[in-house]
Amino acid sequence: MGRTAAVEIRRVDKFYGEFQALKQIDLTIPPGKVTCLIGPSGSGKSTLLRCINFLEEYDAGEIRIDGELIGYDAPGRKMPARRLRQMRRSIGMVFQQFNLWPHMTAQENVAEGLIRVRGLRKADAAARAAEALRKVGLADKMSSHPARLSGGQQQRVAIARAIAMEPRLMLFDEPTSALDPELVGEVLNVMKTLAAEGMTMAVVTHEMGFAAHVADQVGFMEAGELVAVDSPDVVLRAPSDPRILAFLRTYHERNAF
Amino acid sequence: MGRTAAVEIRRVDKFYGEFQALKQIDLTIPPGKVTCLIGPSGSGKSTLLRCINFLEEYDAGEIRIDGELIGYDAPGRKMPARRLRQMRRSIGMVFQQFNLWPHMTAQENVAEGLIRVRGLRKADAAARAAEALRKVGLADKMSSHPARLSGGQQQRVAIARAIAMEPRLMLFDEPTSALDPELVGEVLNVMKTLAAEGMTMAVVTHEMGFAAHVADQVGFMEAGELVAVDSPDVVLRAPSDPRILAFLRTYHERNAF
Amino acid sequence: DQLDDIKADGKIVTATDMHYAPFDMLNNGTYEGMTKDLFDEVAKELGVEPVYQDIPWTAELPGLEVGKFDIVIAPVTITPERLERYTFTPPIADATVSLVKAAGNDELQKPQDIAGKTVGVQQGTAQFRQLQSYGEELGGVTVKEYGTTDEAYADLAAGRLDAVAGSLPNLTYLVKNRPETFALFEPAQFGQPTFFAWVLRKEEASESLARAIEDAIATMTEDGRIRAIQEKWLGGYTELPLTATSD
Amino acid sequence: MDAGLLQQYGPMLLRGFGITVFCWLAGTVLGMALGLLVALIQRYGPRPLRWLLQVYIEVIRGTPFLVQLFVLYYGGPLIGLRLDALPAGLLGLTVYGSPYFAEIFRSGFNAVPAGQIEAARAIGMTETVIVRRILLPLGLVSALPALVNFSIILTKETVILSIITVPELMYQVQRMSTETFRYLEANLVLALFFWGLVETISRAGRRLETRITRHLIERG
Amino acid sequence: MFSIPTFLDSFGPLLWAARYTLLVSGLGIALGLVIGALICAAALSRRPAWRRLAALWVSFLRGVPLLVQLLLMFYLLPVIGINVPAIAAAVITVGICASAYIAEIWRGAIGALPPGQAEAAAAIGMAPRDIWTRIVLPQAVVMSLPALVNELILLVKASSLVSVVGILEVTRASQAQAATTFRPLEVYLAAACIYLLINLCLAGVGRYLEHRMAV
Ligand SMILES: Nc1ncnc2c1ncn2[C@@H]1O[C@H](COP(=O)(O)OP(=O)(O)OP(=O)(O)O)[C@@H](O)[C@H]1O
Ligand SMILES: Nc1ncnc2c1ncn2[C@@H]1O[C@H](COP(=O)(O)OP(=O)(O)OP(=O)(O)O)[C@@H](O)[C@H]1O
Ligand SMILES: [Mg+2]
Ligand SMILES: [Mg+2]
Repeated sequence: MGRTAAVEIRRVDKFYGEFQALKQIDLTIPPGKVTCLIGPSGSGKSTLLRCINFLEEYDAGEIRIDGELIGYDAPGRKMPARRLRQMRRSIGMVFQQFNLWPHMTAQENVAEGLIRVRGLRKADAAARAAEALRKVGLADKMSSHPARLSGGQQQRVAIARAIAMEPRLMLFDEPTSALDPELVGEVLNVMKTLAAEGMTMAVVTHEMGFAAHVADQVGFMEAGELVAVDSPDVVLRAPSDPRILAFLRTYHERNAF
Repeated sequence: MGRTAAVEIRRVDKFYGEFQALKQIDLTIPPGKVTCLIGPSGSGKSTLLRCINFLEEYDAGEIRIDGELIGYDAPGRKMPARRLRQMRRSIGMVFQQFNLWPHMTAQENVAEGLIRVRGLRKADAAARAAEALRKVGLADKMSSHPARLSGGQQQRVAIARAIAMEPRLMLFDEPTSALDPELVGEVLNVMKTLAAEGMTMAVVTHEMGFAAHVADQVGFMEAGELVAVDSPDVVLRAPSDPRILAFLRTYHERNAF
Repeated sequence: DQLDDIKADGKIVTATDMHYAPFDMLNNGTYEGMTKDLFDEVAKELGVEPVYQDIPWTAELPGLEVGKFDIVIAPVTITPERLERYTFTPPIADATVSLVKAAGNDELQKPQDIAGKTVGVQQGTAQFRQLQSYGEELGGVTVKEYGTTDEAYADLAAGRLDAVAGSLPNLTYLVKNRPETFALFEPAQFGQPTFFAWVLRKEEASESLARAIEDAIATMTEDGRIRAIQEKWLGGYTELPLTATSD
Repeated sequence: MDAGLLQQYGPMLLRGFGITVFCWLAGTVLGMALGLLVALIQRYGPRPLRWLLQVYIEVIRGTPFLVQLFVLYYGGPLIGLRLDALPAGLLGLTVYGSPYFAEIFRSGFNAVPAGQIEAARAIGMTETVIVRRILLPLGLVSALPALVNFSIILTKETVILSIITVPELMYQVQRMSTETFRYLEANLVLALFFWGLVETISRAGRRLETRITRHLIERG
Repeated sequence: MFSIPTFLDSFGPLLWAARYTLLVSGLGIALGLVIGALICAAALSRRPAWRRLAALWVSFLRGVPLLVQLLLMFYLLPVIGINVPAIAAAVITVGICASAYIAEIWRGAIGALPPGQAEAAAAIGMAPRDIWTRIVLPQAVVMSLPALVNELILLVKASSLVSVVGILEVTRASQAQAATTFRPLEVYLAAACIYLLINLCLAGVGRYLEHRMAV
């Protein structure tokens, strides 16, 4: 794994037609740290994540990966596709809807990027894919196609696919939504290891416990705004903002049993 | 809402080719009660749920809704499509992958079944769809197509679509996986109301807190087997089976913060 | 000059539609027929090798005009309009329009009997024009046009037509092949005498070639080669004029 | 093309074009309807019928239209089936197009994600409603360009109707060219008319396409 | 009435001519698939110039009948000094014409692919060529197989038009045969059998692929 990456987001706006999905977002994701994004449904978390690797074009502001502006050469002028591709090679992503390739087996899904992007030979890629799938507990489903996997199994393939690429920056969009508590624990451990190895991570999650345990900083979004960014101790354990308090209340009520 | 329904599952087996996804499942879902199914990823929870409304054909055993065998007239002989359809009309389902109809708006997604299955007039159906969407907090996204909705918004449309049909039996497959804690709380409230009104519910979930608070009984599945079925107090708060203990451990560690 | 070029190359490139029995036929992929026998001899007279190409009729004259081949050796009926646009060789066969009917149709005997009947003919041919004016003379004949004579024959067999008009050599050959289905009128011919000939470009460069072919045909008529070939394919001999004219 | 020629042949050509358009439209609409029926029976019908339709598809699709038309028109009377040119042409065009349309519909149906059909089945929708409300609209998304494609191909198959003396455009153009030797002009006329027709069809197709896919091509 | 000997005798010369039908349609298909993929890629490209080019390509080639294209290729190109042998002209024209239809079929299938899959590939920096050949086309090809086989079968039959440039393929041979025997019905039916045979093979391959590649 190479040098680690930092993300700087400055005054980013994003519109879908009339609808403003992101409003003047300012956020620094420090290198080698885990940043969790929490917030209500539809508040723009996925949109923000997708702006970071420029899957979504932001309309104003700047996003820099290690100081390099992503997506644009200058305001309003898009960067050459080649450079964008180059930048994306060091960024991994686990999608909220997984986006597995249905015509490939679990193993092929993971190996594909290794072969085409990292340039590994087929046999090496297959071995590394098998290794990554073993890590997420899918040793026995390596040759199944996505349609024959359960929801949680699909999600783990998606995680393995991203991890195997060993990116310097990883974007997780609700990576544990379909996982049972035990697996959530395991994925959490995998992520802790990766963090320890210096991978920068941005994680959108609804699992407050997950955020509380793994995050170095937590951002709370609402209605397209980043309401608060701070350590989990501040945001989750001692929030002052009434919106965050309301957000967390039902959670605590329910999870204490 | 009509009379409530009970489900009896007796010695059900399900094979995918060689692979046995369900092994001799025995389970009674009592009328007007909430039954939660928990268990590791790939243990067969979705498969069992899908067998109940015969989206998946089971290979052995019997599943009866209110005493009536679903799917088969006699062992090995499928029931007429007409009768199966009739039975399904009183069963609702929220899918793990939502399965929204992409060519219809949120409101149309909800209204469609009301018009085509319940026979409501268009205007009435639209009104009731709007009402259901309001309940899940989507009043402002009624005329958006699924592709323009966030993950949690899509899931809520799926929930509204099922609820609006007012089935006597509802099958939820991880209905809160994409929802934030606040919304989980709201959906939980909706479900409590429905249960109070006498709807029978089977809920697959990874949210232990959810199960603990809303379930009348909890079933724990592993590797295609139903390992334990009992009240949440027994299964979740004082489990004796080491597998359940292991399953819950990380959860408690993580969620106490 | 075209003739010089041909001589220099040692070959003359021709085009014909190889499904026009008995003139042009493909027998298991081999070209044969009266045209071939005739042109083999003409080429011999010119001292060059003939190159035969099978080109559908619709593409022949356009191809000739852009110089894809030196000569069209499909039998083309000489008409005043065509004479204006192309150079014709001397006639190579009789093309006088004739009539064929279904075998066993006793109602129709002589050409005049087609009055008030439906008669098929190939679209845009000289035979078509003659049939039409003959029909007017008789006070009304329904003329149906077909893309090729094959379809007209098929419709005659299917009973939608009472008769088909075409050139005598073609019809003779047809009846010889399917006597159980088709029969000639008695007499078969009804129109002005017309002739088939070959076609060259109407340009100065082609004139010497045209003259050379004219000479060749004259020689072949004299030494009886034409007669032998006609008898082989048509079963009889008709004396032909030695220059291309249409009355 | 000079004015005299236009005056002489213009009306004839226009009439021919009218007949071409009529044959194409009728053949496409009827062929599509028959094809849809075949595709639906293939999906829902009993096994023997499905098997029979498979044979129908392969035989009709695998043989040239020219031969089918020839057999229908010139061979039909041999077994007592005597049709006029235009009805024979329309019948031929409809039957000829149907297996192609059936296969296009089948591939469109296959592209509809199973989950979306399951969601409809799970609430007890009848298959008829599912076909109308889910299968067709979603299947059309991927099938539309292929449908337009084949409709365009059918425009060109109409020229074959000339062999059974339907006085469509090709028939008239051939007549004009054999009578006047204006081959280039004749082919130009043919090309122009067809280009106009095809361009109209593909434009209409594109418009329909943007209309039905507008909501689908966003992020997944 | 129906002459069975004529029907049977026709097979000899027709099968011989089938060489050219196979040659022209086979090479035409290969060419059409390759160019079709490129045109489809252009049609879906980000660059408006590429898209316009693709639209023009499709519009021209679908708009002008293949017969006219062949005549242009064969009779007009020589006028501007380019002379191609008949068989090459035929293959190139047929292939180019098919590419327009094939591109449209694929475009439709690709439109039905969930966009998330290409996104997942783009997100790890896969080159467009790889996204195209590894993610998009394999799925689009499977999804569009029935429509594609349709098109290829049409192409086999349309190859009969190459007779205008002097190539003796099945249809042309059957016309010749019909003109000598004066029994078009029998001869054309024999020709139909040969086309059917070729096309059954194509359909069979299509079904097989559909079966094998279905997931
Ligand atoms: N293509 C689109 N067109 C219009 N609006 C869109 C589009 N995509 C997303 N939106 C809107 O943008 C808002 C933010 O969406 P986003 O997916 O970022 O939410 P989120 O925070 O990830 O929510 P969730 O937790 O439910 O996944 C939502 O209100 C959504 O409806
Ligand atoms: N179509 C199929 N073919 C083969 N195996 C299948 C198929 N569908 C599911 N399976 C297997 O059956 C098992 C049970 O799947 P199921 O979807 O019921 O799991 P689950 O308990 O819902 O898991 P999760 O919590 O991850 O959604 C899994 O191991 C899965 O791989
Ligand atoms: Mg999201
Ligand atoms: Mg599941």
